[in-house]
Amino acid sequence: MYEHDVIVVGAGGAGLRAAIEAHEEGADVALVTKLHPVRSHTGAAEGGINAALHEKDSWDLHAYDTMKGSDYLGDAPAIDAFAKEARHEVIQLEHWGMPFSREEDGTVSQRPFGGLSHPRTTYAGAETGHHLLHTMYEQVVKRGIEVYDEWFVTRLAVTDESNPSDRTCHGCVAYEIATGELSGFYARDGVILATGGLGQAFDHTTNAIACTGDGQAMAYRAGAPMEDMEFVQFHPTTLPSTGVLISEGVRGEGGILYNDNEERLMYEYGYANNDGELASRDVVSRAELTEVNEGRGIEDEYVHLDMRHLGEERIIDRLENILHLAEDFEGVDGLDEPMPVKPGQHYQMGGTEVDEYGHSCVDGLYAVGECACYSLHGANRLGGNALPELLVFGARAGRHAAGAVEEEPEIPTGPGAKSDDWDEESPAELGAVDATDPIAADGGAVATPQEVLEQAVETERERVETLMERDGINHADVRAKVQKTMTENVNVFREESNLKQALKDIREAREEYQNVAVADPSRTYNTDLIHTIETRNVIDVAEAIALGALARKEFRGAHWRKQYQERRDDEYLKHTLYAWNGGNPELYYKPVILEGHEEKYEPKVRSY
Amino acid sequence: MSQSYDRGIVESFGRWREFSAGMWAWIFHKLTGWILVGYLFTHIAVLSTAIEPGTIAAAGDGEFYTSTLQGLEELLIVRFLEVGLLAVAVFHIMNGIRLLFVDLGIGLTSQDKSFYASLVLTGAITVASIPTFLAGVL
Amino acid sequence: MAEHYSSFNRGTWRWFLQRVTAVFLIGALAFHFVMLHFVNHAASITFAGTEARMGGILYFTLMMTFLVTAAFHGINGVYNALINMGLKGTQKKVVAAILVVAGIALIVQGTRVAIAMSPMF
Amino acid sequence: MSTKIEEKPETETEADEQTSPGEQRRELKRERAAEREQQIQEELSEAEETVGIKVFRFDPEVADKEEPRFDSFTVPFFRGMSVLDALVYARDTYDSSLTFRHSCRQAVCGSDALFINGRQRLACKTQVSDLEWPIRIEPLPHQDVVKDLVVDMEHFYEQMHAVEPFFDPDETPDGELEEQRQTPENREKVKLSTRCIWCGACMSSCNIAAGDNEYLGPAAINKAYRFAMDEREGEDRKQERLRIVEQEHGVWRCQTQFSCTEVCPKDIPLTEHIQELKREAVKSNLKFW
Ligand SMILES: Cc1cc2nc3c(=O)[nH]c(=O)nc-3n(C[C@H](O)[C@H](O)[C@H](O)COP(=O)(O)OP(=O)(O)OC[C@H]3O[C@@H](n4cnc5c(N)ncnc54)[C@H](O)[C@@H]3O)c2cc1C
Ligand code: HEM
Ligand code: SF4
Ligand code: F3S
Ligand code: FES
Repeated sequence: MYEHDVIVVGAGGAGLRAAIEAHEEGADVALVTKLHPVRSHTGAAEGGINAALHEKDSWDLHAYDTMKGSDYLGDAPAIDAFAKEARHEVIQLEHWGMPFSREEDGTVSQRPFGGLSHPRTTYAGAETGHHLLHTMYEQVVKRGIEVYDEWFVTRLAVTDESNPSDRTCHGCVAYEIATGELSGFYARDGVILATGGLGQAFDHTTNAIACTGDGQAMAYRAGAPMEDMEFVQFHPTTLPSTGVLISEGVRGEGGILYNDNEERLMYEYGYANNDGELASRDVVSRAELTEVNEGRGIEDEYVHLDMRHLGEERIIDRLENILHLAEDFEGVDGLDEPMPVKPGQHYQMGGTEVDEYGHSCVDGLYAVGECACYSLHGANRLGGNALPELLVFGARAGRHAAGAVEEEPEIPTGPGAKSDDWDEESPAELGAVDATDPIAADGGAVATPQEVLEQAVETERERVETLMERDGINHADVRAKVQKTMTENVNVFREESNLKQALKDIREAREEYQNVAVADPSRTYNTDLIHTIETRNVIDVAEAIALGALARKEFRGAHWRKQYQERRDDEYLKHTLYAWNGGNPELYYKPVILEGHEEKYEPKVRSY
Repeated sequence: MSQSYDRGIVESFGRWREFSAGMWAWIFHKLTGWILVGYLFTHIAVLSTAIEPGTIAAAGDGEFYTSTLQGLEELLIVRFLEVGLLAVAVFHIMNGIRLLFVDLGIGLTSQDKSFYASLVLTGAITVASIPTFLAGVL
Repeated sequence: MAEHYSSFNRGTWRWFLQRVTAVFLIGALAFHFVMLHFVNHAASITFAGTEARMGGILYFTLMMTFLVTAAFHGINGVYNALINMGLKGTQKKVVAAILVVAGIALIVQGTRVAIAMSPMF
Repeated sequence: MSTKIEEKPETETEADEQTSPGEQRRELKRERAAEREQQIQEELSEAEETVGIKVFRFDPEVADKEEPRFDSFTVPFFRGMSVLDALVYARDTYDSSLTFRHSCRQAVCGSDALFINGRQRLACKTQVSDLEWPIRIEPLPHQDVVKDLVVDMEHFYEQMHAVEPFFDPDETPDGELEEQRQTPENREKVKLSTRCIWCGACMSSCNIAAGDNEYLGPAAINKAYRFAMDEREGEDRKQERLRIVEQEHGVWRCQTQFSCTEVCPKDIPLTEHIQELKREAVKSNLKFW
């Protein structure tokens, strides 16, 4: 058993920031991560990081933009804290050596980005995430913070009171990938989940293969609900074969989208008569898919993004890395031919329900980064707002876990925050397949934190042994099934019948999952086992997304419903929550907080 | 960490499969360098055995030296070895110059081309010197 | 790892001197070849000829410097190559000692030969 | 090429028979296997082309993998297919125990540097169509193999950490929202060096690093360069950094083989950076001139 004050699970931008802050506050911190920190998907972020640094800019403008971008599903306390602290965080990053792009006078450069009222996207070339990740990992090395890399966290050690708000998290169980050894990690002061996105719930995504929603699913099963999961951002320009992102920069510079008839689709079919290719992400994604669905897609799959007319010089000057991406990942020369693109899952707005300190309703359990939902992005995230989020909330959670925060949170969490029930029937059964599912808390009265942890390790050991010993099907089939149905039915376009179908398919996958087994008998670096365990998490998050989408009968932000083409503030100005509830999940709602200390936000029409 | 496996033979084979100019330049430079050191030692050895015992510091008429050297020079094999030595020395010089430029950070991007250039020059100089070197024995 | 943190870091010096000697050797070696194979044909070398050349103070010093630099350059090169192959600890010390001895022997014997050849002594 | 390794044809997809309670499960599995077999056949025949890959296999724990061997797999080819795609296909369809690291699929995480057709490359960044078929895939040379294509990266990380890879300015501005100034030229100078994704390809390609385990290696030296050349750090810190790289097993070990520069997937001019540090070191050591 390992013991630390604070255990941070995941070492992407959010995890690293949390660890550094907790360390600064004097806590003994350890990072436990299934990938070496520099392999985290934060490294893939291209565009930049928002912060109101300019004299003419101000944090409340940033907050306002974020709230508007969220389609008024953000919570003011989180948004205000975010916009205020992002400035300091970005400057601190610079002080840590981040190689930001520079102006002639040596100050950091900022560029305009969609949905922002001021150019406040600070960037380091087109590799902002890479630099951010490495800069912060370097600071972790500098501080000598302990890193357990290639340790896969499979379960949280949480006491099992019936009300999640009464539970306490004492640590987690992790599996050392290289040796196959399971160990308990006892956290005296808190566990901070920073496990990133869940793109693997879809078969076409810009996310990494390791983005399997582990944190969301683990916290969910431990009692902390998932919030606003139906809000999934789809990026309109990803390469069809791999999902690699082609930055918005191409359209920003004047790239044009064509359909199979070589028509400029954005204008030809009136998807965005003003902004054309530069309309917001959801609009362009929907336009592309409509073309494909109506038979004007190329190879019935994608459309073309053409930048040849920009001229070689300009392309090489500003979009060089796009040429490399198209060449390396699609085998296409962007100077010679148009690039194939289609929408792909990009970002998950929802996540584990936490307050503005990243604290969930389970005491000692935190979540930060893409896996968390403090209701910052609401129904739609603005480009460049995810990276500062990692810093601001990573730091906040680190500070809180280390005991250095006095204030009480304003965002309520847990069952106590419930305002409405969802009172419809689900088309398929939800949650655990059978009552004996070892994931449900088993009611034994456990005394000390160590015992809670030991019991968790024991349960995990049994699970791993069962998976290794029994004979059954390959998890890859189950995962593929979920991904397929999610992409077909819970994509950019959402229709009632499709969502229901998805829930049925997910149920089927969950039942099949009861039969998965690990074929590789080895304990050394058994990725078969890791992926098999991840697949269960994928199923959990997929269910939450599909059900949330079915329940939300309106069109808000990234969530588009065929029958409900309007935002319905009277009915749905509220957050969706999805709680595990010991294996019988419950969907319910809680109110949105539009009133902050300094600002009060009025829902307005979101138009650009 | 569980046991690791050292691939031994696969490893060494794998290394050479892909041709890489810089690596071959390095290998040749090494080889020629070693040959030159070896030669330097033999050279001094030959020169000193060629000097009659006891004549050092009070040089005799040098008869023995002259005949040793000329005797060696009459052997075709020695002539060929000398051509080889020239080739080796010229390559080492040419590539040595290339390396000196590399050290100064000049022409790093065309390091492969300069390697080929040193090979070609070596070949040319060696071929051009063959008549002089073999003169008299053929 | 780094035991000697002085500005007289041995690595630096050896590296630097290897280059400096190389520059010198370009000229010296070329000159040597030209003199003994082209100007004076190797086959017609006689002791008298050698003695005549070695009698010149300039030529003599040049040859001596050639000897010393070549010895340094060659032996340092070999040493480098061996460290590159991962030689360390006692092995490394032994090799270094052997090379230094060999180098000194080479220079001493070379000098004796040179003196024998030169009518100056 | 005569390696000692035997070539084994297609591995069985079937796991070895074991007595387990779930007869039903086995039944399902058989059905699945049959279904999958058919599906594979369909996919293979539908695909216009198929490509063969030969993959290095080794597992110290599993009886028939203790001796390293190569397994061949046939995968359907599609336009834009990367070597990583081929590996994933082989793993998900034929043998789920096929082990390799991968994550981002877009050349930023540095997990999947492999020895592909005799050269260090990122599997995700290498197009199948650019290679000779069948494609031979091995773990990175000069690193211990943990299992199949996974090598032990510990030593590489140690070398990276040995150069004190973190920004360390003498002082930072007092103003809460004030950044340190850096000229665009200086940023340009360190730009390429900051692109390293810690994939280890360079280290694996360098013969010197293979022979001398203590050699810092190109990636670590490049990391040192990234900070030594950053004008935001003070002159004293730069001298300290130079002292780290000019130790016995630092820059002097580099014999300008250029292999590192050639294989670096991020096109970092590693040799150039190493050479520049050598010159800097000499300059600072010969200060009294
Ligand atoms: C292609 C792309 C481009 C983007 N561009 C931008 C941009 O320009 N601007 C912007 O603001 N945002 C951008 N984003 C969004 C942003 O990059 C991500 O939301 C953010 O990086 C997520 O960071 P994270 O720390 O939460 O997670 P990650 O960086 O994904 O880190 C997750 C960590 O958790 C670990 N982990 C996961 N599961 C487990 C487990 N079970 N056990 C142990 N460890 C685990 C992993 O090893 C990893 O270290 C982009 C995203 C993508 C995909
Ligand atoms: C004539 C001009 C010469 C030049 C320009 C030259 C240049 C060089 C250079 C630059 C190196 C260093 C390579 C490196 O460390 O990266 C080197 C190495 C070496 N040189 Fe020379 N050299 C010359 C002559 C000689 C002579 C006369 C000898 C023999 C005595 C010699 C023997 C060596 C040896 C043994 C090495 C080490 C090779 C290795 O790395 O294994 N060189 N040379
Ligand atoms: S320098 Fe290049 S090859 Fe080496 S680790 Fe970094 S990215 Fe990989
Ligand atoms: S391959 Fe090795 S020898 Fe130097 S130039 Fe690169 S580090
Ligand atoms: S998978 Fe990340 S670099 Fe290839």
